[in-house]
Amino acid sequence: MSELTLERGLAAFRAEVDGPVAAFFSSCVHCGICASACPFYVETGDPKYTPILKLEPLRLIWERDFTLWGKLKSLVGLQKKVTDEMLAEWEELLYDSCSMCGRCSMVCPVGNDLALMIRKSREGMVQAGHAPEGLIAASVRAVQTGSPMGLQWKTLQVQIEHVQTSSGLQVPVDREGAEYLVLLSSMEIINFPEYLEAITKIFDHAGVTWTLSTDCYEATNAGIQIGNKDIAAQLVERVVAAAQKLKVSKVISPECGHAFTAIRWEGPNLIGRAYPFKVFHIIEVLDELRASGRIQTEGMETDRLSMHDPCNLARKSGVIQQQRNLVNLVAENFVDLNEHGKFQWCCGAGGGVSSNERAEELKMTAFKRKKAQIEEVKPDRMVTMCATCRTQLEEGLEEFNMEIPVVGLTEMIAEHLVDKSTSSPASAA
Amino acid sequence: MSGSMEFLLWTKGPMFDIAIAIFAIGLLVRIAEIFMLGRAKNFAEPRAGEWKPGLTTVVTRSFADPGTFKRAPFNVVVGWIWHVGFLIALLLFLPHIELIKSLTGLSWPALPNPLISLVTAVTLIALIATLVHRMTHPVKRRISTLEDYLVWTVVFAVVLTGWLAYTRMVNPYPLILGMHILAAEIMLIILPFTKLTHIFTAVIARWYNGAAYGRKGVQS
Amino acid sequence: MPSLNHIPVTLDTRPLGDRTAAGCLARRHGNATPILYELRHALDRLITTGETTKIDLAAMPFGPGDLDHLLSVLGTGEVQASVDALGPTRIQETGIAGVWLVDYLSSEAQRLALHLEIATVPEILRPQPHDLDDAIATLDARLSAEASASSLTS
Amino acid sequence: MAAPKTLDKPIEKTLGESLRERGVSRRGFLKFCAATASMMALPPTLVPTIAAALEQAKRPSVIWLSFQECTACTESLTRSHAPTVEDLILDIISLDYHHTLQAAAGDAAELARTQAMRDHAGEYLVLVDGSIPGPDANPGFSTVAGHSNYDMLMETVEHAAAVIAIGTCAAFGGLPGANPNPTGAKSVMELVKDKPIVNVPGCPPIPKVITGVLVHYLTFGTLPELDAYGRPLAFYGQSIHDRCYRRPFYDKGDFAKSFDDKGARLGWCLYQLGCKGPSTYNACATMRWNDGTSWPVEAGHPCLGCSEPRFWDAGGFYNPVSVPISASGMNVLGAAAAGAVVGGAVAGLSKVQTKKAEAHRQPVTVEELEQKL
Repeated sequence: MSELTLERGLAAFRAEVDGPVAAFFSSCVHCGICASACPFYVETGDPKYTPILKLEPLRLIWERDFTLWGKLKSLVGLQKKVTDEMLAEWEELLYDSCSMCGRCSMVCPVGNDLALMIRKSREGMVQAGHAPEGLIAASVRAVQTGSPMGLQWKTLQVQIEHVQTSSGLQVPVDREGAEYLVLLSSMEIINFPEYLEAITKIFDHAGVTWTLSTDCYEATNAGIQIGNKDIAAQLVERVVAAAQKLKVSKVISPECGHAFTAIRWEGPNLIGRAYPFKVFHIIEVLDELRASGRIQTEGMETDRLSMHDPCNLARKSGVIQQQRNLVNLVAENFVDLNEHGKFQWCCGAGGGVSSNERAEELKMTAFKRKKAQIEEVKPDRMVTMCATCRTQLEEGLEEFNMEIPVVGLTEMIAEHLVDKSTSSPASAA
Repeated sequence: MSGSMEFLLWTKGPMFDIAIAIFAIGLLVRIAEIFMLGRAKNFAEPRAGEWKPGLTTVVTRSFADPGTFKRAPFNVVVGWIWHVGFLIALLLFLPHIELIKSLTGLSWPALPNPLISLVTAVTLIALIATLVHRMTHPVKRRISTLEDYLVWTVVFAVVLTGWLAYTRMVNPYPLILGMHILAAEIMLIILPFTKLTHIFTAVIARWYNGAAYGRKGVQS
Repeated sequence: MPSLNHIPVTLDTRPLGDRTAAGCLARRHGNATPILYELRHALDRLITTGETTKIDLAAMPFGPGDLDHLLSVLGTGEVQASVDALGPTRIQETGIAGVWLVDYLSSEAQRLALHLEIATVPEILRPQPHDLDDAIATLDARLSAEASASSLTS
Repeated sequence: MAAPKTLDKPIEKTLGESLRERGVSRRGFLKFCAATASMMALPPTLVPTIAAALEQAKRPSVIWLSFQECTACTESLTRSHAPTVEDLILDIISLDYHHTLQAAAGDAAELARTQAMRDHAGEYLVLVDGSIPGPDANPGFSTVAGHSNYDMLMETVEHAAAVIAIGTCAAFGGLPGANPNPTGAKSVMELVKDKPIVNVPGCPPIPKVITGVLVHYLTFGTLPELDAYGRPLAFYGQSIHDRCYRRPFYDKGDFAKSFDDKGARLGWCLYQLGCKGPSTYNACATMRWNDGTSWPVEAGHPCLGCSEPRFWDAGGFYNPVSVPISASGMNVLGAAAAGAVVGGAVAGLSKVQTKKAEAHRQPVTVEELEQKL
């Protein structure tokens, strides 16, 4: 039976080297500015968490195999090799201390896209057998059960029934020819069932046709987090198959950061072809409905609200203004964090860090950066639109005894919809 | 017979040809390596084009965002000072313009020499500051390699010998001028094989970065 | 080597009278000023310690007009003298007392050296010590010649 | 300075005596010393020292050898406009052999040379102008009275007190030694290794510099202090650029761009027109030419750098000092073209390697992942 080895790892690293990688490594001047953009370095002060240092294995492979200079150095035995020991050491740097938030990619003076190279490095790490257990387990479960948390349709079925009861609305399932296929994340199904109820209400309100799919209800992609194309592609193919089966023209990614980038940006490249449908984040859809006047709201939140931009949504996908349009629709006292949008700070849980039990402590340390940002603005509540971010914010704020509730933007919009039917109750508990 | 004038003529003659050849070949190999690797076709539906955001990033990445400026002011300010100082001395000092003109036929007006001298002196101080920073800041100390110190030494030697030659503080002049030219030639020779390549590849790197993010709707 | 065409020469076809000779437009190059400061220090030394100074103007990197400028600033004083030894030497007191212009010329009126001398009296005007030694002997000889001549005639 | 060499031929008078014999007064002698100090580029404060030394100085015997030369050096020395102090010096030295100047010809001339060598063995000065085809060159390339230059030089310097190489050819090989140097021309210092040598380069040297070196020897009985190229520091210690009256324009950035532009007429710096002043060490800027009348830069022409080694091979006269000798746009283009070819080839290899790497990359299966749990 085949197994994951250093050789396979090195081959996988090599397969990831492309023009941008070569340009990036050629350009690095070791200025160290990336460290100042990384919450893991800023909050620990440990220089080993400097982003560019995390890329040393990939850099060595690029230099050794893709540069004339490296080949000459190899001839005289001066070129350092990547060893199993090295990769074992780098496992913590590439997984536990990096949420792939991409903030370093925004500040590097020579323009290096470090987050992209972390993503590429993880391909090699998986094949060399140096991925964290938590992520391996999630990947296995995702492929075997359809969900990284191992949850099954029957769990979702219970939630659907609950939503239908409380809202009095029908949750469409496997409805062929609907406009939108809605995907969810495990986190939403288990921790934030109010999300499903919120979109049910909003779509009903706006007259949007949509459906869930029993074949594929999860948009999360453990393959992206662990950094393996093969697993990731299998998971993307399920979405594509479900969308095609139901003949939808649009697919909505849930309020989950990596799920969105996985299906929106990486997906077509993982399967090697363009989709026959368009992919949207729920926030994009809601803002479009708002812009076209299909969402009518009433009442305003009056407390001081601030917002956490999920990295995958804002910095890595360009959805920045939409959530502000939406929050301003229903809140009159909204204030942005000082560094937001493409320069926002990561909550510390992304990029698979939250699925990696070993990284628990680092994850909380990195959160201190977010905490400091929140303390500057002193909001009464935080709004966000990513289940992982939301969980991390809630846990972190609790850990540091800050009494600031965290709410999902979609639910907040749903709460303010103009009541069209007198029969429906206000909201679920 | 080998004295300072013979040394100068060697640096202006055969050594210059060698340096230019190694530089040109090395750099083109380097750039060809990058472009031949290329990028895989991207099937994801773009939000925006690549060229404009790519070119914008090439320019805007020269300026730090306010947060970075606040958190790494030394890097930003001193880095700027010495880069700008180096470029002014390189491109606006009359003897350098004459050199460029002899190679390319292109020329432009020069700055007065004493101004160049002042700028060079400031550049030298800034370079020393970067070295101290590299040896003391925990991140920079950790990520620095032998190459970083080698490149610093060569760059510093180029600026220092140039300044000493201009101020004529070393006698005989052909010796210090020859040392300056040799230092510049060493810089040219190592350029394609060290991080000095960033002079040329940073433009490419910034473009790739700006294009990748711009495609997704973010001006990086 | 560049070809002849690369030498930046162009043909000036204007009539001779319209041309300006090189250097004619630039009368001064500012190289006289440091000498004037040097003179000031030398005068100071002369007054306080009696030390004399000589400045060799031939060794100065003067451009066209610099020497004229220097001399015009110094001006002309009251004393003129000439020494006839190995050709003429012309001494001119400048308008600054104690600053002398000493022009050493050959018998063909070719300049051998041009000095500024900061002294109460330029050295060459003073009798030389050996000449003074010889002076008494010469005078004695002439006195005795005078005496013998008068004794002969008496 | 080395200890003065005593010149002990009893028949010789001291310089002071011979001047007084000519009716030169003590004021005249003082004047002579002032002119001498000026000529040696020594400060006037040294006049008393010079006077004291000259009182005691004696006539040295001089043998002047001319090899592969153009006689400009001799012309420079002898064509000074009027009898000046240089002539006095020439009167005082005993120029026993100079085949251009001496009246004797043929065997008599050669006899004068061997006679002087015998009479003044160990004391005479040898002045050389012109370069010498080296010992490996065809001796017939340049001969005097049937002797190859090389043989004559080596024979004459054998008992010399010192050798003074006059002009760039003798000092550094000069024009005959320029690429491709068909006669295998060498400088004096490349051939003579066991004698003190003073180089007085220039094409030609300033006449006062030639006599200045002789006067120094005459006055102090020693050779002047020299730089790394054997040139007297008194004359070659500072560069043309450092003593140039146009230097302030260089500092201000005012440059003539052609020979007839405003800058040229205003007497601006000639750097861009190829002035080699910055790297040339000579006394032109202060001693000037034609009895102090002017010098090339004052006349509006850049310094050619004629007193420096290999000045004929140092690139175009009208190329600035900073311009490389041989590189041109074509060289750079050539290198770039080669770079493109090599670069393409190497990068092509890399591309092949990437394809190979992709082929080698095995897909990961869940089973493989499970093994790691």
